[in-house]
Amino acid sequence: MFRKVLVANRGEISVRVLRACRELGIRTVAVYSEADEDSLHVWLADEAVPIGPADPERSYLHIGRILDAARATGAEAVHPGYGFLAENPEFAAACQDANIAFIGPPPEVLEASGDKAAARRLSTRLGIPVLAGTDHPVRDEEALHHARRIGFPLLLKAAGGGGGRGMRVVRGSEELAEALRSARREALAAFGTDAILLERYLERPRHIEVQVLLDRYGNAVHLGERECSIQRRYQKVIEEAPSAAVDPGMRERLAQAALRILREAGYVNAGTVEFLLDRNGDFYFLEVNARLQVEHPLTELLTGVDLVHQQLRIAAGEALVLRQEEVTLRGWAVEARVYAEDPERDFAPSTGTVLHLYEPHLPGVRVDSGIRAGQRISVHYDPLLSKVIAWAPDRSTAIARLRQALASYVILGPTTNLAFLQDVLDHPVFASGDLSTAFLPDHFADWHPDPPAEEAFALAAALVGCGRAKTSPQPPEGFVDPWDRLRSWRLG
Amino acid sequence: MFRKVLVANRGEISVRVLRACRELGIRTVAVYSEADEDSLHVWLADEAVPIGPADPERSYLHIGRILDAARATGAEAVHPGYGFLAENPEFAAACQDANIAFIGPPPEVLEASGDKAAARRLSTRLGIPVLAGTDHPVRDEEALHHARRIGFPLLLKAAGGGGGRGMRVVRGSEELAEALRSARREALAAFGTDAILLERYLERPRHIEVQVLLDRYGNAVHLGERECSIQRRYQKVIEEAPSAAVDPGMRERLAQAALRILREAGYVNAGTVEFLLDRNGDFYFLEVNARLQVEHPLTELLTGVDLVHQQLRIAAGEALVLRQEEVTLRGWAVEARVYAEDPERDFAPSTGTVLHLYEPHLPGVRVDSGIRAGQRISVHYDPLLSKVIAWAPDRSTAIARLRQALASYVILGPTTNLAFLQDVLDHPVFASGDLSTAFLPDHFADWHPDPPAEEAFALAAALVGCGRAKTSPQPPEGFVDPWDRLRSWRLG
Amino acid sequence: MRPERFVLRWRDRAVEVEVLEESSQVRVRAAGREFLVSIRPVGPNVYATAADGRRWLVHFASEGDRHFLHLDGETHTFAREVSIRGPEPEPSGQDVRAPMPGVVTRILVQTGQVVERGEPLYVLEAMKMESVMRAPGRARVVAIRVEPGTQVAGGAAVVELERLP
Amino acid sequence: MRPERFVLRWRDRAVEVEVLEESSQVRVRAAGREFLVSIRPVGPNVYATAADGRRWLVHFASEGDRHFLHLDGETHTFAREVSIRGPEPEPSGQDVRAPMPGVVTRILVQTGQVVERGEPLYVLEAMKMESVMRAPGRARVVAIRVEPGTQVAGGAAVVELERLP
Repeated sequence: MFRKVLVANRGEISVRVLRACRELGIRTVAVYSEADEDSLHVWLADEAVPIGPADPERSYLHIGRILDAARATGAEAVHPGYGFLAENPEFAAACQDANIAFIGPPPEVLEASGDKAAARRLSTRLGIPVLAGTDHPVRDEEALHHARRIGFPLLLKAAGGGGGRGMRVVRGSEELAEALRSARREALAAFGTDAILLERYLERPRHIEVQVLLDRYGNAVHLGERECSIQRRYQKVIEEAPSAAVDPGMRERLAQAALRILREAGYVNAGTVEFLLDRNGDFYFLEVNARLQVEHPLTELLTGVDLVHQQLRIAAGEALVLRQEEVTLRGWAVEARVYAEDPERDFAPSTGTVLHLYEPHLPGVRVDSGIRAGQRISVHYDPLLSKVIAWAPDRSTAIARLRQALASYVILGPTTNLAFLQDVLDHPVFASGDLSTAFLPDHFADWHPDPPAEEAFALAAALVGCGRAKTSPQPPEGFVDPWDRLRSWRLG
Repeated sequence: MFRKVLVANRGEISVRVLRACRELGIRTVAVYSEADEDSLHVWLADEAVPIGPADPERSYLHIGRILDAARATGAEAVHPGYGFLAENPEFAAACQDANIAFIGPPPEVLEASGDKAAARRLSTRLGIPVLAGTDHPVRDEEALHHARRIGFPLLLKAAGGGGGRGMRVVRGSEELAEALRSARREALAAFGTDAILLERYLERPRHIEVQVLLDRYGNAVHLGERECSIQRRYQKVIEEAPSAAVDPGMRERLAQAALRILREAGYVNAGTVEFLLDRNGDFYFLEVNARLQVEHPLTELLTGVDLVHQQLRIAAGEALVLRQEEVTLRGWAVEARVYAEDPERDFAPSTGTVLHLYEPHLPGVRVDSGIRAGQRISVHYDPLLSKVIAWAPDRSTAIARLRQALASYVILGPTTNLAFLQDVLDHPVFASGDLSTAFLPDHFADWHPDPPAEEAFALAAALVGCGRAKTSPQPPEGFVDPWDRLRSWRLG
Repeated sequence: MRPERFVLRWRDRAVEVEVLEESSQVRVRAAGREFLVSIRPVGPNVYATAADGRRWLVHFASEGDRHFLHLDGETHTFAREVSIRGPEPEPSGQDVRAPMPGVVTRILVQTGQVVERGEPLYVLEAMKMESVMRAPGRARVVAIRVEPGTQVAGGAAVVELERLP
Repeated sequence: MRPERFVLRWRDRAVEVEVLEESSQVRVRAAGREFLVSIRPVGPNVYATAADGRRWLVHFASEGDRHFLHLDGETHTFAREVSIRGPEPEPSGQDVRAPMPGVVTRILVQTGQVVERGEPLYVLEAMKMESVMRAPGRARVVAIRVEPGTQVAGGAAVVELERLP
């Protein structure tokens, strides 16, 4: 096993990976931008190396600086987390050249799975159904021709990456041009390529993904499916496992399809294959996520398998010890993503200092958090603050458990989607399990938080009024700290 | 199911039970003494009823006041937690008379299992081995006679209850008289009866207990064993499940013995049967714990069964839905009990205000806590503050996980055993799994915390020195609160 | 003690408040109702409070003139203002401000154009994500303050609307 | 700025300390060594600190003259004292104090008796638990301050010992 691992990420996923390394006795190295100087992951690691200013391009996305940090600290492997460089073939190749293990699939597999069109072609070749669409990025001139072949509604997708960026739904040929231009710009900004694919758009599909582990010696196990249908503009908000729509027969078919695609692609390490499930139970291959997913804890709670430990062992050249018959799915798990965003401002990211933080402890509830009281939430990075994952023997208890956890979770400072999440969990259609990617647009399109009750105004007034009268002239800080004066002193 | 349940306890177990009730949509009532006015469980419940001053005799042990609170709020059932009235037959009977369900075994079963001697006789009758000893409390005059029959070393045990109170080990007849007097006094103070039993004392036994669930209709399931050998003066400190010394064959034998004893006793609800396991693999019945145990989360993490939900369903008259073949033990779990005690003052309980609290979140780690920042820890109650339970696929990872959690757990104010717990987990014999009730006496008899390193003195000096110079004249409070002036105002 | 008067605003609702400390409690007049509030600190940023016979455990923190109150599972952000400035000039002009720093990539309307509620006005790109800013209600575009492609700070006015009935 | 001098005691170890603020750092003289400490608050009761090129995230809180510092997984309790009173009069007498409030149920020694390390001196009952207080080392019982059965406060002297070589 590796003696030292560098985690090339920040926030909750770096905290999660650093903890997994320490549990296996591996020394850890964190990297941080100037904006993250005091964040959780920096202080959790054995060593921490600054890699540049807040701007991601010049820190977390800067391959050179990250490899310098790895060489300087003698790290034997790099875990990329998700996002940033996690699916970047150049980064994986650079690690290989520097003789540092990249904890993920080989560069060429990253290349292939990153290319949506290539992945579609592979799937078709293996006889796994795909949605009607183009296997190659379209040029502007041929867009209308393909659109007519595939039929409407049509989905425009960035070939270079997912997460909703560079995606547009087009319902009629007259909207095609404007949507294509807008999608191309967003794709270029997000993935450095404005290549766009066309694809049949399913009206109210379920988004199902299968978690797979493969080692270098041809061993592979699948660890069940996760459902991620509760999305807003292709950004996942609530995920769960197993899926209410997947019976054992379909689970096996989905799993075999996922295994075939990843084996054929020469995939190694942890990978996820995404499918769309339509109303009459047919599924279509969507794409390969060549990384550890944000929602991976759902699978860990159901199977008891620590996916990061498995990733570390596979990357260190160990064979998969886990056998398929040992993998059993127990109970139900639901995950809510806590974002620093303002649902009333069209879910625009929000910023501010975490003045007060209370992350509750409940039996059966896991909180993977990346923030600390006093931390400044900046606009530079993805607004995901933490994930709350509730497990229980059945779905309704898991939802009730998650609901309680979110109600007692307190973040004062940046506006968050905690109230929004609770309303989603309370919705009868969500409780019924009849989910689809249309759920949020259908039921929460113009959601607004309830205005504070009269009593809340009164309590606030009392706290504000009296607080002011009594304290020193300057307004009462969130935490009145004898060290305020020191705030200006930077660590040497 | 009940519409409303009153929890007749405080601290971490009342928080745990209140959460379980809310998950099933049951409205909750908490009771509290004056010392617990602002504690977690009071604010978590839908309603909270004051039941008297800090002294347990006049609050948490006051059957009349608790039943008044239940009647006043319309509670249909009472959950007694552990300790206090949990195994008190009068309380169970009083609940029955008041037509309020007691979530536990019937009064007569509490009576029988509370009487150690009766339980021994039952076990012998069922052919389940017991340690040589007396089936009846001994009178002073006959003590020496029995002692010679049973042989030394000899254990003096309070007939009225456990937890180490009224227990003495006697190695020679000359020590018998003094030990008997001291044991009688402690037993009288703890359980209201100075009855003492004599029993063969096993030198380095393992303490193994089996968790069982029985409903009113004769259905019963056993949920595996827990090992509680890491004890200091019969107070459990670290427990784990499964036991490294129990193979599947022994597990089945222990389970059948436990089921037979509880069925024969007419037991209903959640119960635990304790055994001692000697060096050559023989086990002896010890006693029945007619309550939900402190260490119950270990079983919940291994089996995925929520024991409190099961207790509520059984007490509400539902049949056990769980079938034995559905109960599977997955992975390994280790629990550390965080006590407000000073290991350097012979583990005497410590008091003080929790000035700052940081309870970490780690994957696979559950924290059942009963305290909140700002809370005053008083000397009136059991010093258990919280339990940290780590689960992992194997024992060594579970220990590493628990070790990390304890290292990042911060309680400033009352002295705690957190440093002691970490040293126990680091001990090679503990890591080897070769445990016995002699482990702590053998390896930690005169344990001392490491003195602070030079740097710690320097950091403290800087924080104390500068803090003082800069702030207002009065010494820097743990949390300088603009509302200090309000502290003296009591809620109306 | 003289009662303290100020305005507490939550989004577009502003309430004039009068607060008077009386021994162990605080008399609050807000929106025509009167409350007798008792407050007791029980931990850092945590207070046991009661009003009209009901009790809440609240979490409270402030930063400058912004105050955050958490109760019953919801967090509300209040702004304290000296006096009633009257809600932003809604009846006439209303700026659709950039919610955060970013680049205004495209303006989708012309001055004078009438827009319906929800109709896209301009596109703001922040952190590689394009958010479309929409009209809060039926209005006429009064002025466009920013050229496409310019970087704006959070809260900067981009398009000014005049509400229409 | 004049350096500040005081004593920091941890159990029986007392260290004379001199603290001087210098721009962004704090010069500390303790036990003959000198440290340049930098401290930056990063959250309520949490500070990023550094000394001699090493850095720690510490949790720190105070109550009166007792100061609690958590670093590297351990919590240390320091008492701040004005000057060196010298450690408690160990060389001659040493009181074995009651660690907490409770009832001294039995005294197990007589005045003048010689006891070995760990030998039981008296029994204290608190919360239905009997704790036996033992001699910290070889000593002679100099005085017994309390009758059996009396209630004592935490820290009260019960048996006074005179250390023997």
